[in-house]
Amino acid sequence: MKPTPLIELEKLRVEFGGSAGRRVRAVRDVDLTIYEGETLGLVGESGCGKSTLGRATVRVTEPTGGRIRYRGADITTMRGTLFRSTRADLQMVFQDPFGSLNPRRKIADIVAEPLLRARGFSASAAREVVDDLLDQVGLGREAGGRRPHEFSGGQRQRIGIARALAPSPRFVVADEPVSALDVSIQAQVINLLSDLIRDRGLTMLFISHDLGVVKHIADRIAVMYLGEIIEIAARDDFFAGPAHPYGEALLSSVPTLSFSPSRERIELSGELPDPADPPPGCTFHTRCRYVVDKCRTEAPLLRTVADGRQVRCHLPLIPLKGSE
Amino acid sequence: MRLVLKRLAAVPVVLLVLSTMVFAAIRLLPGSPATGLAAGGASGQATAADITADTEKINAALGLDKSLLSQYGSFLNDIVHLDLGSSFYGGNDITGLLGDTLPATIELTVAAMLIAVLIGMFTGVLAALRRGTWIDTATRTIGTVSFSLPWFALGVLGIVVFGVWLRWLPVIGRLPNALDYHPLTNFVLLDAILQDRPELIWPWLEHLILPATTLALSMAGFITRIVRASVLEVLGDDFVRTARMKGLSPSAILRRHVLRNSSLPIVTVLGLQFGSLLGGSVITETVFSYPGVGNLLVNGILQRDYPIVQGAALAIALLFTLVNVFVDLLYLALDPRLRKA
Amino acid sequence: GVAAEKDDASGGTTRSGGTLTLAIDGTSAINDPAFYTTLGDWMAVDCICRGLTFISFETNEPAADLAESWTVSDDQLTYTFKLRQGVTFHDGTTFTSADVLASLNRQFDDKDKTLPEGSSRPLKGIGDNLTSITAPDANTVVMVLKKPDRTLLGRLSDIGGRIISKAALTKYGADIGKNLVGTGPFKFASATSGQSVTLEAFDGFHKGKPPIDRLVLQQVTDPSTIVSSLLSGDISATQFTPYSALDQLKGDKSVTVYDTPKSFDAFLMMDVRRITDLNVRKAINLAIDRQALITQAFFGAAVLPDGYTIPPNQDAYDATLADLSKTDVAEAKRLIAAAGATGRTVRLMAASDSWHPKAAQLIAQNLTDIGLKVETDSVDPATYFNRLLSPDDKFHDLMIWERNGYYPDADDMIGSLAKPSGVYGDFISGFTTLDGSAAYADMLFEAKNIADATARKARYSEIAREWADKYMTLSMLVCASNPVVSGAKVKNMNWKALGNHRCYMETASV
Amino acid sequence: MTETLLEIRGLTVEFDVPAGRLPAVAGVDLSLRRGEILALVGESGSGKSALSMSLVGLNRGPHAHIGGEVLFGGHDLVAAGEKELRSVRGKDIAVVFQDALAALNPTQRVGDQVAEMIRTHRKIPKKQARERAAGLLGEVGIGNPAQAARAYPHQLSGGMRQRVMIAIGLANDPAVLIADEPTTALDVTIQSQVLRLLKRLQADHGTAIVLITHDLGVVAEVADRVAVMYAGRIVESGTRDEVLFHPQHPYTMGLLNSVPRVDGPAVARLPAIAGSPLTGVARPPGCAFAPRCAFAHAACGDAIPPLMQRYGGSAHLDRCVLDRSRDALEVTA
Amino acid sequence: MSELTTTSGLRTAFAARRLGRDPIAVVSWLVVALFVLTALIGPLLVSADPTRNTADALLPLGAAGHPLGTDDLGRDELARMVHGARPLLLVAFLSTALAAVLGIGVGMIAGYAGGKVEWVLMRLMDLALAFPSMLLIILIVSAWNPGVGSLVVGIGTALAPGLGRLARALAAREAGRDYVLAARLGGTRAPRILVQEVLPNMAGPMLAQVVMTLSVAAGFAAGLSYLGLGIQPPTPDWGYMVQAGQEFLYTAPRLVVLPAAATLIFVVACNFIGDDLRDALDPRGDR
Ligand SMILES: Nc1ncnc2c1ncn2[C@@H]1O[C@H](COP(=O)(O)OP(=O)(O)OP(=O)(O)O)[C@@H](O)[C@H]1O
Ligand SMILES: Nc1ncnc2c1ncn2[C@@H]1O[C@H](COP(=O)(O)OP(=O)(O)OP(=O)(O)O)[C@@H](O)[C@H]1O
Ligand SMILES: [Mg+2]
Ligand SMILES: [Mg+2]
Repeated sequence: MKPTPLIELEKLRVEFGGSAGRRVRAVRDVDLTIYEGETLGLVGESGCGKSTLGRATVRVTEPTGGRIRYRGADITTMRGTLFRSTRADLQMVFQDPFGSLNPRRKIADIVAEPLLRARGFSASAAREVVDDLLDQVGLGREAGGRRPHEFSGGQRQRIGIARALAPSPRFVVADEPVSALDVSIQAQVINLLSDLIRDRGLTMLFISHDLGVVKHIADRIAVMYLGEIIEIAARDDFFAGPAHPYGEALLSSVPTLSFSPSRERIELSGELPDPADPPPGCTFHTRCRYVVDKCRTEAPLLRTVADGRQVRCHLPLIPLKGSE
Repeated sequence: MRLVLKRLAAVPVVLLVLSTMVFAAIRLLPGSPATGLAAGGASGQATAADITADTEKINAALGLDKSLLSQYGSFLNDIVHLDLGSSFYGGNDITGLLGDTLPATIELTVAAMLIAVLIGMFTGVLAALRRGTWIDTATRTIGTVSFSLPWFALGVLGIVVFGVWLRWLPVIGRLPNALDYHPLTNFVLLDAILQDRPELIWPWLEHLILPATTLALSMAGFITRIVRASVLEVLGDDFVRTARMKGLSPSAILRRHVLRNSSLPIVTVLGLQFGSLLGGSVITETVFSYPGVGNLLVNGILQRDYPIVQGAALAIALLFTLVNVFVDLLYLALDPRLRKA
Repeated sequence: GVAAEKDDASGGTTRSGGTLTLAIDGTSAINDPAFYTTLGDWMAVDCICRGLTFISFETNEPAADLAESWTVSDDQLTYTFKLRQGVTFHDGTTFTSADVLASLNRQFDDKDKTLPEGSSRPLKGIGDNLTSITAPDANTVVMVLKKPDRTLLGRLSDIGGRIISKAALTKYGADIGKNLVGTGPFKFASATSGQSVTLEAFDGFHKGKPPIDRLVLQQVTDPSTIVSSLLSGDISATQFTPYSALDQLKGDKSVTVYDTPKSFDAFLMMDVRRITDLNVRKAINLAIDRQALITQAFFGAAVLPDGYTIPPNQDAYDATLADLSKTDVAEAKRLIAAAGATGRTVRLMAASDSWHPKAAQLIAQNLTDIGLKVETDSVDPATYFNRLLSPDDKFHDLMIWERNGYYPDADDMIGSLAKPSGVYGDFISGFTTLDGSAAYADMLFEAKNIADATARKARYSEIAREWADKYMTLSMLVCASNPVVSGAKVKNMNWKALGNHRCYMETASV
Repeated sequence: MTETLLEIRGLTVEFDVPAGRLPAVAGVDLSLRRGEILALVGESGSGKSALSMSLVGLNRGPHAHIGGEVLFGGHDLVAAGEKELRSVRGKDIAVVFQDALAALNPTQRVGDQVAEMIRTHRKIPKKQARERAAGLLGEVGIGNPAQAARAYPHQLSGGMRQRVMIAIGLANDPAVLIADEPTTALDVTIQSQVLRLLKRLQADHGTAIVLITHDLGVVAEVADRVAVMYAGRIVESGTRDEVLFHPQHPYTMGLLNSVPRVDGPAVARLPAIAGSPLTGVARPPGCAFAPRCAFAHAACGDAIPPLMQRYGGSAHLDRCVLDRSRDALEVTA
Repeated sequence: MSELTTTSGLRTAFAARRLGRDPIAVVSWLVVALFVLTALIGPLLVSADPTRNTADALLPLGAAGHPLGTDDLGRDELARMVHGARPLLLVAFLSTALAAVLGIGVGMIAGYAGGKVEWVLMRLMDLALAFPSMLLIILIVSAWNPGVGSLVVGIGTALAPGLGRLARALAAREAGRDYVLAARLGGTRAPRILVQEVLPNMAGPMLAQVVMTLSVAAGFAAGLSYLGLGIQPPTPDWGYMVQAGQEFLYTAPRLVVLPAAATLIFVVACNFIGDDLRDALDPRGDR
């Protein structure tokens, strides 16, 4: 069965900052398709534009250019009531369990809000849905009468998930939903998310910088570097061996719980360049160990290599499609 | 550097808008200076016809018979040429008047600022370091009370105690009338140096102490509060912990790490506070017959002398703007984080 | 302390040196006899320039000054002045008739080139009555009038009649106010608007160099600061002392309080166009508790206006007019009731400075007590003036104001107050709109020229009584003084003049 | 490898909080040996920072109560006066903090901040201190040390700042370096650079490092010995291999199991520990982990189990009363 | 504000405990309550007419029938003090309310909207702030008839930008919070977000600042009456009473001291309350 695209991004671009001199190009002409029912893991270093891409996809941050299509319909500039109800199909789970819940409202009100505003539920109808949801995320319905400060980080994250799920969205952006949590709690939340994805047939953009987490939840992996997607691959393919030198370095840098820690590490020199002033040519060339002259001048395109993965590199580590 | 230029480039724009606002506000004041002038001059012998004629003549001479728009046009034109017009009463050149009074006000407000900052810093730091003790409570209480003291009350109190009862300090003016002073820059301290007249300094200071302290006291209370809060905030910052980790003594931590960083919020507040200082100088200068712009402004308002009110208001606003630009630059100098661009 | 009985300008004038500082109401740094800005500036003019005649306020008669002597023709129309010789101006030029012509012409001719814009010419009235003014020689000036004017000599002593160096007038033109040059005891040194005027003793003053070196007129606007700076010694003397401080100052040895003549009128103007009923106006006049005003607004520095508008220090003062300012609340109530005016609203306007607001509150109470409803409005002096003179002003029915006698003659008081075409008769009270008012112009002119003092006084009293009885546009409140106070060290100061806002400091020492 | 540098005995740290007195560290015995890297692991709030900061009295204050003994060079640092502590801080024991941006003075050039550390304990001329500072910056792997020394913290990247922190820490060649989550805020690529640097410096200088972290991967990477903390107490300690690959305490096991790992197969569900860590004022009378423990039985709630050696090496201690078949619980390595 | 009082849980309990802890603050609350009470019902309790002139001028403290003596026009000083509370409190409260509505309204919209809207609104505020408040108030007040109305408009307008700045900063901070994003995602419209998500969360610091503003407004009201630009006689008003009494500084100092002290006490009390509220409501205070 051919997967149906749910979200399609075309040349999506987000820029920040006022005057021309210092514009941060956080997301640079990203083309990306997210298919119905899949979980796409988005990884990359801090500041590479993951959150911005995620936010722009659901238009909490307005894109500066490009198109967003949801089930084929262009929602890039959609406004008014239609947009509000459409957008309720697109929800977000946030990273910070403390900043993402209004400290002055009751849990039930927080979770009911999208039902009342976007789905036109009556208060009593909403109440039922909320109770069910709170049960589902493992908090219990009596949690509805309490306020956020009475909950721990992991519990708050469950509330955030309940709120995101309240309007029965088809698509959820989860922006580092577990990175603020302790390992033991992190595992609980990851499990909860996996269950919900499975039970509700959710489509998800799962943002994380932790490859381990992504590995356990995503179906496909997209790697971002300096505002661009540089590699997209099926999960197992990616972990078996990334096609982009950056992906390779990333994977090898993760400290592992193994007897022999001295496995080969690819040490990247330097750090992520200034997003306001990206290097010419391939943006990764300043840190790449395979760099050749071409990389310094010519920006590579996102090309399809074997296994249907896409990579933005002049010299991918996996042979190009058809060149085998 | 670019930020500096940007700040400076904004000044003319601010000034233009300021002048427009002043122009508009002044025209809202009730009463016309012309009738006042005509009436003032008229002895009991003048007839009604004389006054009507005089009023019209004066209006024409002052340009008040023209449309508001053309008045505005010539007003802007004049401002560009640094010509602020002349007083309705006798045609004193306003630019000249400001030249006479602005330095006095600058001396007063800067002196007040210095006193306030010295007192405020000292007490604020003390209160922060002794947080929660009676020293803290006392300092904060006194600070709040002095911050709430109205200038006029303080000024009058100072005059009664130090001028009349103790007779330590003179109560009016800027320099003794008996003294020959031929201003060069009209900043007494500067002139004392340029003209080699050290004997000017003490009488000048003597006259400055009361009005400046009056102005300073209420502000010092405010600064105490800000300094205390700011120092407490910085004391809680991680880099102070780093400094302690280095084994630095508390006084070295205070000097090298806390003071500079806690001065950042203080500096911004100072800029704004300078405004209230200028507002306070309007009252203080009246109480002390101190020859500054505030005094000029009050006279102008009472006499409906538009050009003077206009000029004085502009000068005050200009001074305030420049001080704030200066404060911004100081902020840039103090906080390297802003210099990134 | 209180001034000793005999502490006058008559004492010996030994040079003491030093600086004498007078507190003034304000200065625009323009000292020009043809341009009024503030009382303070004209005090400076008083010191810098002197006129043909001089009134010391010790007596009420004009005395010789720059005119050594004069003769008046029998028809009272030609005045021949012999000028004093050997007098020099501050700029070194010698005083001649040319200076007199140049200076007086600025008053008489509104086209004079040396007049600044917005100038006021206090002697304009003399100019209107003038056929010619000529100088047959350097030491003689001849003025020929159209109609006789007995007050001419007195009015020439006024500020407007001050003689300026012609050379300086030629040099500075309309800017003379910033560079005034006269023959007076003090020469102009410097002035800053809103602050002070500094004058220096003139070596060549024809009556001898004044004892002090320097005279500073310093603007002090805050009343409590005036008191404080008198006590602290920052101010040597002033006539702007707040009344309320007098008792205290009298008890303080560091200052001297003078018993200044009660020379100015405090009164209540009634706009007859708004309060049309004569009986209501009379009732208002009867309602006022003047004794309360004297004690509570003037703190004793005032007397009952027994001479109606003529203050007690003037020749035409006639105490038999006391009944014009009597207080009879019962009668006032009756009049109001009879006029059907009970409960009527009257608006009372006063300036917000000095004694005015206090008087307004006291009077408001009096008027309330007779059944009127009073709305009081205290406004700053500039607004006050504007409203006063604006013919379509809707703010006031009753206005509290004052008139100083700048030279001591009844014509300057009742003459200007009752004249229908004057400011008081026209703008302020609307007297000119009433039947029969026109006659008062002639009556007052005729009265002022009666040569015999007793007859003149009687005529003025008649006019006053009739004016009050028939029209009652002006209710006298009190005759008050400008209380002069000086530091104890100040001696031989002409405080009587200062009490009339005139400044003769040539004998004073510190 | 055997000389004991720092001996911690019965250390307690309690804070006054609105709810009462919070036992952040509830009696810890631990020793640090010369030249070793001791990793202190545990979840947020388990008392790792409180423990390490109290070693040099950095968390002293009116609302902190520190008890027990910290013996260093024959002196008890807990009982020591501020003045005495100041001579130890930065010279013998230095700290590298987690958030380098916050831990560096934003208005001072980093070179000067390093130099200040030197000059606080050695009276050498400013210029010389500056040169030495630049040298140190080079040593911690900063490319252009002279230029970096003139930079302000905000002008440096996160990795650079952390290197500056380390340079400050090492400036006086301390015997002990406490690194409180030195890499938590960094990206993995940078983290591995910094970890390698720490390891190299430790080898070069023979500095003993207390490495605080909650990332077990990092522990596996660099630590010689590991102590696992839970609710203010050490629940297990031993060599890296003993603790990570033969864990004794159910908490350690649970922790190891719940880490989503990049190596090995993806699993459908992660074996998570139920409930959440204990951070409140109230503490149960028995084992603090019992409420979350899958193996808990009645005895766990009675008394706090002692830290003792049960299996494996002599220095492998754990705080669990359960007697059970280790094999059943073994973690798959 | 009701949000504040209805908020249950630790935070409020903690805040409430703090509120009562500082004795100065407790006294300040009492003082302000007393003043408000005086302004409201005081005039009903004193029988003497505060505007009735009598011949008994300048009676000293403790004179028969006049516990605080009489003023220069023989009016009962106690009656004047009691009635004089009204205009000051009225002006202070009304102008603060105006400043709060203007400042918080504009600042909140600017901070939440960001972008061009913010730029324009903030430049407007900067303009008002480019004038020292005193100057601005004098210009505004002297353009109208002096009285309660012009004072309220003048002071309110001049103080609004100060509150506006804070409101903008707070609203901008809130606007960036994830829960605001979540509300937007949930289809909540901007006005409701402002009222429901943003406002309650900035209410704490804002309230403290508003109380501080109250003290500043009272100071300005007294100052302007002192300059003669405020409440007009014979209406009793503390500011004007200070000015009118200043003549008697040396002879009957109580005519200055009483109204000046009353004003001062009110202003100081407001400041202490503001401090206290800030301490109690500031989230940093929870640490
Ligand atoms: N509102 C904003 N205004 C200006 N710049 C922004 C804004 N939001 C993000 N940026 C910049 O855009 C770039 C990408 O930021 P983004 O938050 O998307 O990165 P990220 O990959 O999510 O990083 P992290 O892992 O740290 O969350 C960064 O350089 C960041 O500084
Ligand atoms: N200064 C303090 N005042 C009050 N409580 C404190 C203080 N410092 C720490 N605590 C509390 O002590 C407990 C232990 O804190 P500590 O910082 O040591 O934890 P940690 O293990 O370092 O956690 P993390 O991994 O989050 O850094 C926590 O509950 C914390 O809230
Ligand atoms: Mg992010
Ligand atoms: Mg920690």
